[in-house]
Amino acid sequence: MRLSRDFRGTLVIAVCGLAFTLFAPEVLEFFTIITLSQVIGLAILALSLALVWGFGGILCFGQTAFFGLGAYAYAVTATNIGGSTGAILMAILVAAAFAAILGYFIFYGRVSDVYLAIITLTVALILYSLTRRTSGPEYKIGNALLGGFNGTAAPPLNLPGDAGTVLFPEDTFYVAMIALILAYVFCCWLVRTHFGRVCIAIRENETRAELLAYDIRLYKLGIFIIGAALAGLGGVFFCVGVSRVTPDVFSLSQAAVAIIWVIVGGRGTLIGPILATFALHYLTASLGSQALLNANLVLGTVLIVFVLLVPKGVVPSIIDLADIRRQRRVARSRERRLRLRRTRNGNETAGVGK
Amino acid sequence: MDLVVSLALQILYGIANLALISLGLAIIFGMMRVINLAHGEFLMLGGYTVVIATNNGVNIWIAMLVLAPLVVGVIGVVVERLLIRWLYGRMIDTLLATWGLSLLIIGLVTSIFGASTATTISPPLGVITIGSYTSSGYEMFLIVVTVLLLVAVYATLKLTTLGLVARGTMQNAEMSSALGVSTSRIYMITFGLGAAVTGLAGGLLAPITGILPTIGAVYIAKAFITVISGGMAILAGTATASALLGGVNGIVAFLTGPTLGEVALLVTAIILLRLMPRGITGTLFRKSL
Amino acid sequence: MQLKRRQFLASASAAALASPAIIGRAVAADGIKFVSILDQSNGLDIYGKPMVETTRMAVDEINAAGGLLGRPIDLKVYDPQSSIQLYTQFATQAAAGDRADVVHAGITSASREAIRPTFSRFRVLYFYNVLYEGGVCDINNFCTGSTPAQTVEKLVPYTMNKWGKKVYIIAADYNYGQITAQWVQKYVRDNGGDPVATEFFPLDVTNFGPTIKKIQQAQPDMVMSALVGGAHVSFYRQYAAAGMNASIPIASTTFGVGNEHKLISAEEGNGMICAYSYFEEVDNATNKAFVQRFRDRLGDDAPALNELAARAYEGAYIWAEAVRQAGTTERMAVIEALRSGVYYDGPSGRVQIEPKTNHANQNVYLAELKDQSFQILETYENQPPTDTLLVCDLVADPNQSTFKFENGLKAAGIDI
Amino acid sequence: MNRAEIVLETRNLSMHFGGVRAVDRVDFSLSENELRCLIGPNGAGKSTFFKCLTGQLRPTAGDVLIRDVDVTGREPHEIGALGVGIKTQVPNVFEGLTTEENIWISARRWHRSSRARTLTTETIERLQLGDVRSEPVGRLAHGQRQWVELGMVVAAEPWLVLLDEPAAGMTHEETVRTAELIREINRTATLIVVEHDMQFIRMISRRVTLFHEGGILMEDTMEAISADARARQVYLGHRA
Repeated sequence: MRLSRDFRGTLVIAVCGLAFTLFAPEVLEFFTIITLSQVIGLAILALSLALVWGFGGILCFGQTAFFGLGAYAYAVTATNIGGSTGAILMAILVAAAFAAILGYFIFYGRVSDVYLAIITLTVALILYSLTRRTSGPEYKIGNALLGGFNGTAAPPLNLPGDAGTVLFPEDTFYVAMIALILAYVFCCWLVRTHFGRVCIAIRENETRAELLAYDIRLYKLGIFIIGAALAGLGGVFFCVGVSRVTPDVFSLSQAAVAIIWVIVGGRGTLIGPILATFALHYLTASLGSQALLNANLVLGTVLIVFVLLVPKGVVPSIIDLADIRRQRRVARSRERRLRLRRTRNGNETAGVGK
Repeated sequence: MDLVVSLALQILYGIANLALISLGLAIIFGMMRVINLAHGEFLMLGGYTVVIATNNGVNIWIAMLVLAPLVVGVIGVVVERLLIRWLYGRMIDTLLATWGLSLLIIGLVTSIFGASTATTISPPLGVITIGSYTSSGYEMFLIVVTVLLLVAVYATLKLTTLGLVARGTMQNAEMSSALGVSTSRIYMITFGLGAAVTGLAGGLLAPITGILPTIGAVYIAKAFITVISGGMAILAGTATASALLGGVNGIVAFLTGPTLGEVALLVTAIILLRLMPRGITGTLFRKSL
Repeated sequence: MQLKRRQFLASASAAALASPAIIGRAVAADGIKFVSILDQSNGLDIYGKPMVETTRMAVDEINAAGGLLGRPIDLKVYDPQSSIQLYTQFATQAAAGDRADVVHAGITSASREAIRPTFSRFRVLYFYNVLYEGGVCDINNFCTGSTPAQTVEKLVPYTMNKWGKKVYIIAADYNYGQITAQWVQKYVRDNGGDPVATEFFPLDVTNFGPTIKKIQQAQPDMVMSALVGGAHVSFYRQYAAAGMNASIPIASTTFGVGNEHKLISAEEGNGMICAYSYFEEVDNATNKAFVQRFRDRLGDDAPALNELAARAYEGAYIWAEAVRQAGTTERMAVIEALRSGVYYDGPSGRVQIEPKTNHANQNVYLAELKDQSFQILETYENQPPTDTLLVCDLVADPNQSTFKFENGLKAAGIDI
Repeated sequence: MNRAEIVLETRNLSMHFGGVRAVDRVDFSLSENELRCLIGPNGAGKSTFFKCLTGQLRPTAGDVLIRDVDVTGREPHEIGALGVGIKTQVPNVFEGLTTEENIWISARRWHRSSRARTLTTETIERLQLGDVRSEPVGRLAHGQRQWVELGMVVAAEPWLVLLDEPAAGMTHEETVRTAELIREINRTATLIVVEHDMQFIRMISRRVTLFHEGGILMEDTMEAISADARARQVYLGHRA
């Protein structure tokens, strides 16, 4: 198997990420570092969708449901217990548990395709409506007032076991970056395990996977829950970066941009959607700092041009380009081999098809 | 008793409203498998057409019934030729492209007309009195128009070549494209038609809704959920899903409040899709249009 | 926790001093940095765009008159595109990157609460110029908009006198709507009336049919609306379509700040009564000149002016006045100047900072809508923010930096 | 037939679609180590019958028993988990994965990683797919794809194998090779093969079941069926 070569790429990317983590605070401005934590949270969301959709073949339009639940679970838990470590675990747990229930409902009901997309989106929209409804004083979990439309404050991260020591923004950036890198390496590892390969096989052909005695419902549920847990983790860093969580995390546009990061980055890759998140966020933010053009006008044009010119997404297109060059090389060497064999066959006059 | 009649009419209007905002989307999705995320903006454009036209002295009926579908239909054809036709069979890519389109339209309208545009129109047709209750005559008119529109689309599907291809596509998308039906032209007309129906809906809603460049976002999710819940059959799907979801929404909203009304609509859609994983017409009324 | 926070602040400023930013600061010495963060695209642009225009106008005027302390004002405008996340980002950028001397920012309370801690942390003076539910108590944050006690207190008795004592309340389902509805209920009861029902609407509801039926069933004397945003404009249209505006009149504390009165026709809106601390039609010389300058500036594209737009303009001027009095842009000196009773006689009349709350004493106007413009009925001068005063005293304790939903509720006399 | 040897049995099995009785009250049994062919004209119900056995369809009535266990209405993966290898009529492969990965996925279902790898290599050699080992299956020729699918069935080392038209669309040479392979599989497993191609059936079969109008018309050797007047009418009548 080609495991080792594939994984080398992963490690190279991880090392690049680590290098960025170490040098970014030296090179970038302080406010950029502070801002990056929230973008990293979004990147983890994109990664989770890249896993669930790109590898599991599950078009989860409402991946933001888990992202938002993670963010809310973190904010509420951290406000109540005063520390962030338990709250992070809680966020992951809540997102995963919710996905387990929803996934059971969906996959064991054999809902798939665009119908699945709409169910998950609808779930996110229900959470959007419900959280926006919580502006009354009666919506209080422990000490945390949910705050409806205005949302609720998300406490900063602190040292594990020492709730009094709040992390500096640089440290939060380090923690978020390392979480992103670990999540990325984890996903790369996961898709190469037996479990991951079966998920890919299911994406390719459900019937065949079933006939090979794999319970596809279980595998889909599994990757769905893992994706949700990751999205929940992303929600934590996002709300810590923003210092607040509002119902907007469940909105239609948030759900749509998550899908768009994956399309732009390329389905079937894990690094593509992460890079796309950073790039598109940078674009959006730049548009907000200028007064010449309407932000939507530019963003819309970029997306349209993109889908027409780079339909497969950035990373797969780059891989394709590299592949074409490699194939030319391979073709040349194969031709040489064939020529060799033909001369040998000519000598032996052996049977062909056998 | 007056309340019951009046409320029944109100719920009927809620259903018609849902069907009206969903029908154009159902045509485009059902026949072309294109997920049009710019659907809300098509509705908005219909409304804007009416506002701009009436501000310039055009009769409101002409603006609503003629100009709105015409303008948005032409925009639809242009969009199909320039953008959508490159993306057939790539359902997911249409998602990205039409999302981009929706942002572009919002951006364009905002850049041209500003964040809001003053209007002078108000709903024609006065008030209907039922006992001690009053209802809007215009809303009753919209119920009638919605029914007529459904009938017109039914006739188109049943009696024209376009309809024949449409039914073929609905039953077996691969087959009809494999048969090499001149899909290009048919698709262009279909998309234009879907856009025109959407524009008409947007125009008709103009006198009773707020019209802003960003208002499309309010409709898109609801229209989508209705269409998908309905399943593949354009008319039966839209009609049954609108009736179910609109009915639930109206009743719950009256009994409890608007938030729970919205939530009830969404929950109904989820339960429905769990019980009928291919939408209503994927399980019932399979042979219908 | 306390120690660490101080360390962080020290490290933040140390980083600033140690980095190349020190050069940036030297260059910027001749311009005063004024940053504005307001939504100019997506849903909230109906509020944000006019505010940005008047902010630009104020800064241009001050610069044309020779600037402040002999220095020009550099205005930097960000568009957070109705996204809380971009608010936080631009606030950080304004504070740590642009090293702003003052930031005027935020439309929704959600956005204000997302960025307020950032400005406290980086010690950057922060103005919020929007009418809101009240309850912010923060030495670093000046809230110049009107709060429910200022407007509702006048609007409710006036309209009840005029129309009757049974009031049906409808409001947007978020904090502003919830708290405003509480205030309305309180004042209706205080004036011997009956708040028959209160209903809240998600911001994206467009079909108000069921509610209109309920209003018909309840037969109130009037409807009090605190609906917000583009989707909710539909209510007024459907209400008129059902013929209701002829029989049961509407009063509102929100209608018009997004220029909604231009989005519905004359016959749909006529007769509605609203209360704000500013209307374009306010009758004084300063306002007439202000409106004229605004029209000259933007020509036919000029949007209608409302409290938000006027207060963004006046907010800039109050700050400028305080800087003049302090003789410096240094934050604490400007804050002290502001709290020493600085006032500005602007288009809306006198706006003066109230030192216990950092809110504003301001005029309140009652007006009736006629043919898409407001006609002033009553003027109440120099109204204090009595709601926030109930829960906030920065004179006694200047170290406060809170906004709690509870503050607003407590202000409304509701215990939780 | 000895009762203990029966590995697969249907009792009164029926599958109706609306008013159409695609399979109607079929009693069928299969003994250990048999290689049984199901034949019949189009629409005779053999494919529907096959799908009822594999769990792809839930029968309207009747039972399916595998080694005396009632498996009626179970999911395909549950049938597969009993050690049943299944190949469907339409080639069902993982198009985007390589030949090697396709077969590995099957082997890995039953074995630990190292054994699965050995088994994969063995299977690839056995099916002579070495040249296309690293090609995505989507790019292979039709016959090769059929073999990849057969490879997946074989790699799972099933004791009961159900094949639906394994030689469809193959060249003569490929068909011969496939027949060889099926006889080889039969050394360790019991088989049911649904097939159209009479020549192919002659190459492999011992006992044949002839389906007609949703039921079993007769069950005998190929020679006997070829000689039978009714059978010939069914086929000729259909062909005409």
